Amino acid sequence: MIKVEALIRPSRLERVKNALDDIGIHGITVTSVLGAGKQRGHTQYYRAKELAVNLLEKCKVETVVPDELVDDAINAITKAASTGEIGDGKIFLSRVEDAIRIRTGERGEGVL
Amino acid sequence: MIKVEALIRPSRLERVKNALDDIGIHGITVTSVLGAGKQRGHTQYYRAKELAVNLLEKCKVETVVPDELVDDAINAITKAASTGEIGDGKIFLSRVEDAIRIRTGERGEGVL
Amino acid sequence: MIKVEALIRPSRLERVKNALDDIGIHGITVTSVLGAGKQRGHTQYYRAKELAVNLLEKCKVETVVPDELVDDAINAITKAASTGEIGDGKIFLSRVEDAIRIRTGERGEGVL
Amino acid sequence: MNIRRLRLRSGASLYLLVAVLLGIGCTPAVAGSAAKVDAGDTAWVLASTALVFLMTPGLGLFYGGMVRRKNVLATITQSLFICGIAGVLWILYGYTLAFGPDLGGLIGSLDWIGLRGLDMKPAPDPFSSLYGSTIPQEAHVIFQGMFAIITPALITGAFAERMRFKAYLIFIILWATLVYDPVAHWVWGHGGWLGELGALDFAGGTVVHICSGAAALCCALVIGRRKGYDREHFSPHNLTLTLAGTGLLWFGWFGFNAGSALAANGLAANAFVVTNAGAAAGMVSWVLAEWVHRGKPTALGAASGAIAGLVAVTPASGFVAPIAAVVIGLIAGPACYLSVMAKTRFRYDDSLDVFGIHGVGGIWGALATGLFAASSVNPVVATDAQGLFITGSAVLLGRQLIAIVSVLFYSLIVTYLILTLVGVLTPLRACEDEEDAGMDISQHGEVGYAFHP
Amino acid sequence: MNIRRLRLRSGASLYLLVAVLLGIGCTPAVAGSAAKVDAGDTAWVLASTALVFLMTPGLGLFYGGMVRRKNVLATITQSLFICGIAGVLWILYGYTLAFGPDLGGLIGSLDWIGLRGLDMKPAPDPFSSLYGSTIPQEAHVIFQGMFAIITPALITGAFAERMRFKAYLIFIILWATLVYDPVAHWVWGHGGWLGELGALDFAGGTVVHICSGAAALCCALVIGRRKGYDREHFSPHNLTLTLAGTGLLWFGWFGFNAGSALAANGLAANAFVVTNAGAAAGMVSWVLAEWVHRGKPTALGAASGAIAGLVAVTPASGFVAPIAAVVIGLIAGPACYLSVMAKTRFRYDDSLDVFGIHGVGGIWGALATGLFAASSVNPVVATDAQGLFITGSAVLLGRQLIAIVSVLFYSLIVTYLILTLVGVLTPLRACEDEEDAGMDISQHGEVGYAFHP
Amino acid sequence: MNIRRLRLRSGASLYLLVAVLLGIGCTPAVAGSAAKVDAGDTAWVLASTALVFLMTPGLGLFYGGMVRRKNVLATITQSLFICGIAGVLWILYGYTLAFGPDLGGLIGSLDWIGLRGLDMKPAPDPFSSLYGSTIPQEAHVIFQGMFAIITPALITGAFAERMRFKAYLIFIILWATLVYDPVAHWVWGHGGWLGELGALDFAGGTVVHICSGAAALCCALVIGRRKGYDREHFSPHNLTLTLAGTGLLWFGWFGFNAGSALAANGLAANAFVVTNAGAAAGMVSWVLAEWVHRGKPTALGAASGAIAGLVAVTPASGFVAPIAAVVIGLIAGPACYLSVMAKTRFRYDDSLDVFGIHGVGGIWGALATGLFAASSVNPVVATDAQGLFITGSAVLLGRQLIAIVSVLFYSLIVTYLILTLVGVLTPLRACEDEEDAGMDISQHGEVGYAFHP
Ligand SMILES: Nc1ncnc2c1ncn2[C@@H]1O[C@H](COP(=O)(O)OP(=O)(O)O)[C@@H](O)[C@H]1O
Ligand SMILES: Nc1ncnc2c1ncn2[C@@H]1O[C@H](COP(=O)(O)OP(=O)(O)O)[C@@H](O)[C@H]1O
Ligand SMILES: Nc1ncnc2c1ncn2[C@@H]1O[C@H](COP(=O)(O)OP(=O)(O)O)[C@@H](O)[C@H]1O
Repeated sequence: MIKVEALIRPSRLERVKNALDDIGIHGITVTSVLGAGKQRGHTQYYRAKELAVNLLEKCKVETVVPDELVDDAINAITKAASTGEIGDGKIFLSRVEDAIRIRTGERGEGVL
Repeated sequence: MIKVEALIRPSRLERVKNALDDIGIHGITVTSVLGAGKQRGHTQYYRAKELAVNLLEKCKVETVVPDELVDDAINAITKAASTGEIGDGKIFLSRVEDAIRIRTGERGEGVL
Repeated sequence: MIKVEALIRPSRLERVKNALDDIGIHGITVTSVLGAGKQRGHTQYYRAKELAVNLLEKCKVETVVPDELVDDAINAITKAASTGEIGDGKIFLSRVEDAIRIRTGERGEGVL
Repeated sequence: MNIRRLRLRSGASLYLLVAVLLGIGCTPAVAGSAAKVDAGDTAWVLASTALVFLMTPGLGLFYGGMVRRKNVLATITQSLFICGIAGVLWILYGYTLAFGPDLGGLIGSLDWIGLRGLDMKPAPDPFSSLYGSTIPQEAHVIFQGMFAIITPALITGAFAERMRFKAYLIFIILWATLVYDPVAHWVWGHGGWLGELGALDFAGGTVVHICSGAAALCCALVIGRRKGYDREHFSPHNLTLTLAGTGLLWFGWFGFNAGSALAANGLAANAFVVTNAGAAAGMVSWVLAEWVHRGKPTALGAASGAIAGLVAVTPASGFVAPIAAVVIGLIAGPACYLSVMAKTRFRYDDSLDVFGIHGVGGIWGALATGLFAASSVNPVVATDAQGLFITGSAVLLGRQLIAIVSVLFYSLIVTYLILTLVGVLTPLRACEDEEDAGMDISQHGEVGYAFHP
Repeated sequence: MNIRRLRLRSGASLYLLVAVLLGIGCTPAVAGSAAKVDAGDTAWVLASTALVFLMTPGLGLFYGGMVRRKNVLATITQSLFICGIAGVLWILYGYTLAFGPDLGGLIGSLDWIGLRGLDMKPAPDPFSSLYGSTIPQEAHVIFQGMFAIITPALITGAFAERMRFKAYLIFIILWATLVYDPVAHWVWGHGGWLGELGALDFAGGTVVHICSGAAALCCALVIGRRKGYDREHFSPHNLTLTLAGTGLLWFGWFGFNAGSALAANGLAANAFVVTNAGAAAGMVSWVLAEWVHRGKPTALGAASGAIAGLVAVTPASGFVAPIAAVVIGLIAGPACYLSVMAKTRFRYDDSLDVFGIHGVGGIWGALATGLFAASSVNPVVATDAQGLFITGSAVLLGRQLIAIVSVLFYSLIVTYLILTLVGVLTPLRACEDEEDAGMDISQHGEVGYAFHP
Repeated sequence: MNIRRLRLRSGASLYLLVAVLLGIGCTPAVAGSAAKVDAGDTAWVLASTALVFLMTPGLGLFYGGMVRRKNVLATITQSLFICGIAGVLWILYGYTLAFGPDLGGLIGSLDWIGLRGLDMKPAPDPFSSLYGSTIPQEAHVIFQGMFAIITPALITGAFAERMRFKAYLIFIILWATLVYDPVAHWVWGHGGWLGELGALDFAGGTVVHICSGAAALCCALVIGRRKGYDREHFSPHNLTLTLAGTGLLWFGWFGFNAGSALAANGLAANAFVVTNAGAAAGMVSWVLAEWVHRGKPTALGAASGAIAGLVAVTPASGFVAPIAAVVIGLIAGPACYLSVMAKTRFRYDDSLDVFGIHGVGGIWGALATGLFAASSVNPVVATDAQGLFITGSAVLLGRQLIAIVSVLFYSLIVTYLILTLVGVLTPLRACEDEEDAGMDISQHGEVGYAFHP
């Protein structure tokens, strides 16, 4: 099992979710995060003071999938989240040792 | 060291925390997330418009524990978080290479 | 590639970010979390009722870096986040199998 | 075009029929009192009416901030929607039940149904002595209408976070009709038995606060504790809303109390001073009480104390001097603080302490009126039935006790009967799943905050 | 010191020059009406003015809660800033254009530019008959000024989440000048042609709601749909703001309608009652409509229904009896609910349903005035031109139709021309990136909530 | 029962003792002025009082939105709680110190302690000329009481996010007593030396804004910068609160200024117009200033500019024509914007710019009164001491300068002494850990938002 962790633009969340749904990946977890990377930040103004803000709002989408689905997932996410502009985000892959369904106590790939 | 990552119902957070406390696991990190899985979503209404919302509020509870505590942790969480209904959530296990205590710079299982 | 995941005090976020910037690590993702550990919680009051609250606000800072930068990252974070008081937080290291840049589809360490 | 005209005609006929039944065209009745409308008094009563109106949305915010995030809209809506439902009922039949020509001291007749027969002049004699001899009767109608709205809204704090919207709706309609309207008549209606008895209630200690407080207690007991009562702590999710609501409530309360003079005169000014004094003293004393007791002065304590002080000073506001109001407020704070503490002991779940603050505060205020009322402040207070601390006579205090006890028990019992009836028609509370998901999503299909991505 | 004095002197001279041009010193004109200021009427009109003022910030909250989080400040500011810009314009030339001595029934002359020539007495004859014979003319100035502020503010709901601040600013200035001021003159100005015709609009059904509703429709069509219209759902981010705004709007509306009596009398009291009745009935009926249609009663529905009821009762508020207002509100709820649904069908993106609620509600209200207006309520209603349901004559209804159609089309057309002009000067809407990032950060360099670490 | 009666009796005796000392029963004093209460004027002053009250909770929201999330409740509470503490003090002794029979032009005597001796009639001669000859004196008491509440509340913006609640509480009590009460007497009390001198301050430029602004500056300097001043940016956490607060402040300000006429007449109407004009112009000019300077018009700028305009127009509001108010507002915006910028240069940490806006705005307003005051607007302005731009004479301007300088320095010095004293009794500011954790949790044991799971 691999955890696919994508940092994407919030405005692409809906599309990414649908793209994953389309290839049969229904289990996902989404977190609201702030991210810094290559993308330029904003300038904020507060009573004559200027603040450079470079932590931007992003969404973290996590889905744990069987190894054979990883490439499909990456493709789906990449397609749905990409605008071609800096700030589109990254995907990280990491190994998951096991998964348990809380309701039943079952373990292994079957629970995904 | 293993990171035990549980996606649970927000209403079970308190119980899960206590259950972990009971078996001596005090270090946890909790994140407010949205999750999709088997559980049906809600329908929202906004001036005559209907929206199907299938990202539901969940809590992610993370705790990094020594290998020998993993099964206890799983049991504790499973028991405390399960209602028997769809939507109880999942637990994912993944390996952690090392841990550092910021305050002292110490490393290894001892810092947990 | 290693994911360096630091749980720190919110008030140290700015410093940690700058410290990482200084050593050339620009890509980070920050999540607002609640954490429990050794640090004592607060007591809250609500109309004559007392509540012990032991989940405290923390920041989770994640950065995926090439293996050779891990120690620098740890040092930078440790220095910037440490106050010497209980509650300074922990750093966890875990292996990342691969990274993809969404915009270009590139893979591997180069995307970091 | 012809067909359309026809339809309009028949629409018009139907309407005229209903209109006749309800007395729609009847605003300009011929009879009327000789009294003349005074623009200054009217200006003040209308401004006060607007102020009292604002209390209900303010209450929504006050309550809404104290519940969990998942119930915020449902809680605010349970206040706000009463502006709608009780607002309509008041015009249709509420006013006439409460203030119409008396039937046996117990209820008003239906003579003024749909406000029929009221004109733009002051209420006719002998009503004008109570309903204002210098303001148009419609000003009295709408000023009192705002009281008829806020009173049931107060109750909703007791069953917050669990009562179903449908049950709530039926409950409110019945309660407004069967509890509020008669009680308002008893105390303020011309010929009402408690008013005739000489019990004093300037702006609603019994009618509003005891009445809703008792109903709240009953609701909390009948509907039962929130799911997770023993396990979770139900801490407030957004106290900034509660503090904003406190500001609006206090603001509106000036209309509530000083508007009850039904004129812009010295009595109104005194009521205004006294209201602020009571609120201020209540705020200070509650905070001091909790500071001593728990070691921290809290924002919610300041808010709660202000409300406690306002509640307590309400019945007294037209009868006492400013310093007496300070005393009333100073006692209201700790008294309500204690009663809120007591709730935990008795293990009933009055979610937002309606009984603890409005019930207990209202009782203290009604008693305090019996202690401090002075005919020098208001000649309506008979010189031989002034407050105990003014003349040493307990006559007035006795009457106040009768008023307290009868309103308390009437409200308790009838609320109980109404809840039983409603429970037969539709389940009172949400099922467990719905309660878990929150009332916002389960009752209304909405969420308070979409702050997530 | 001498130099400084000199500078002060020359500064003073320059100022005096400007002052003469604008008539700064002219408050105390010698001429004036013989009418005397009545303190009670003045108190009510000033209080009402404050109430109407509050509607605009209230509208900001109402609207702000319904947009996405990233646009909340921009949306509130688009309302709030009009208090500034339209506030200044009104004093400089707006009042005289709308209410100054008539030019051909179409517009006021510049005689009262910079409020020059107005004194502290009531408006001189023959203006006093319309502008209040018992209140200082400045009270009329500022009461009406608040209407001139809220009307353009209403429009901003149509182009929320995408219009650039610069374009918005120019648009508002032109619209206030070229649409609002003339239309206000037609209906309410002394000599205005719609007023002369006998069309009735007590508190702004045509002037405020139809006028802004039509402009909103035009803006939505010209500026186009929000990015992501087909893909994303634009759900409200913080309905607690919207509910708070609803409370403030309803509260302020009492000043809007009952203040329009320009006196504290029976008519004001009736307008007050009627306003509350309309709002209450609208709230109830919208919620029932959606309950039946979709299966859930919503908080936003309650809020929307109340506003729909208020809009509809506005033009009628000085002419109808309370029961008629209940009927008006009961119809307003479902009518506006339907028109909001229709929007989706026609695929224009009036973000916050300004046309659906203010346009349609205003039209219904103007028609309803033609159905229910009774000279027994207000002698201004000619006995031979009362509502269709009162006397069966459609004379008044015809006039109302003329008023509706002319204001609707005038506003549509001139708004279109203004938008075209503004579009030439500066882009109307934000570019895609800016819209994605949100208007708060792109237009104002601010974020609504910094709740993150 | 007998025992209980006994207790009541002795309780009553004790109470009577205190009552005699404080003059509890004394509302109906026999003497009094011959003047008669006018209902219209009273209605307006009471409505205005309610409006001014609302400013303090409004200020809490305005301030609360600008601090970091962890300090939101503490900040709002530091405003709100003053409604309590200063509200009680005002009745006990504040009013008599400020407005009681004069002692040497410096302070009022204790004659009216606990409001003893006041009756329901207008203030007796010669006080009635200043305290209103047509309103009950208690209306003056409570109207002025609201000023005594908001003024110390304004200061709290300077030490937000770091001052301990206990120290704050003692500070406020002393400041209200030792600074506000005397300064109010100097300017507005019968016989006060600045009033006698002929310095003009219609609604509180010196008494409220300069006085609190100077105190704020002193607090910022004495208490020191917030932890992290150089490292972190303290950006506002929830500007929707700030914008809501702005709306409430502007709304309440109509009572503040137009209510200061103490009557519902042409002067009040002019003050109302002028207030709106100043606020509107300030909003526009601040936004233009920042737009030019930084390239973005901001929501917070609009809010700040409105407040700056309101502050500046306050002292002038009873003396100038509308166009002059526009000029005052247009200058107030950039002037306050500049002074807020200057703060950064001088590196003192006036958290929410109390000095920059209220201090500087108040000074500009007091000077502007010396420039634009016209006896044609208000006969109180002596014809030979009108504004510099009206008659070219600097007599009035000189008096204004004296008033500004004396209030500024008195407030600075006495505030400094009070802070020193308080610092001896209890630490002024929270320790580092507490500041890190936030004042909400450390001072009050509460959190503003529980939005997390
Ligand atoms: N090395 C990294 N570790 C963790 N998160 C990262 C890293 N690099 C980028 N991110 C996340 O991805 C987001 C997008 O990255 P950015 O470099 O701005 O865009 P792009 O990938 O298009 O060049 C960042 O805001 C951050 O949340
Ligand atoms: N494959 C997955 N990857 C990541 N998160 C998942 C995955 N499957 C489920 N989740 C998380 O677990 C939550 C509960 O899952 P769900 O399938 O609804 O319930 P159950 O586990 O009881 O069948 C989801 O809301 C989501 O947050
Ligand atoms: N075993 C753990 N697993 C996950 N998170 C942990 C663990 N231990 C600590 N944390 C996180 O680190 C934060 C700080 O830990 P704490 O024990 O309070 O301080 P310190 O590391 O200084 O002793 C906690 O609030 C929690 O978020």
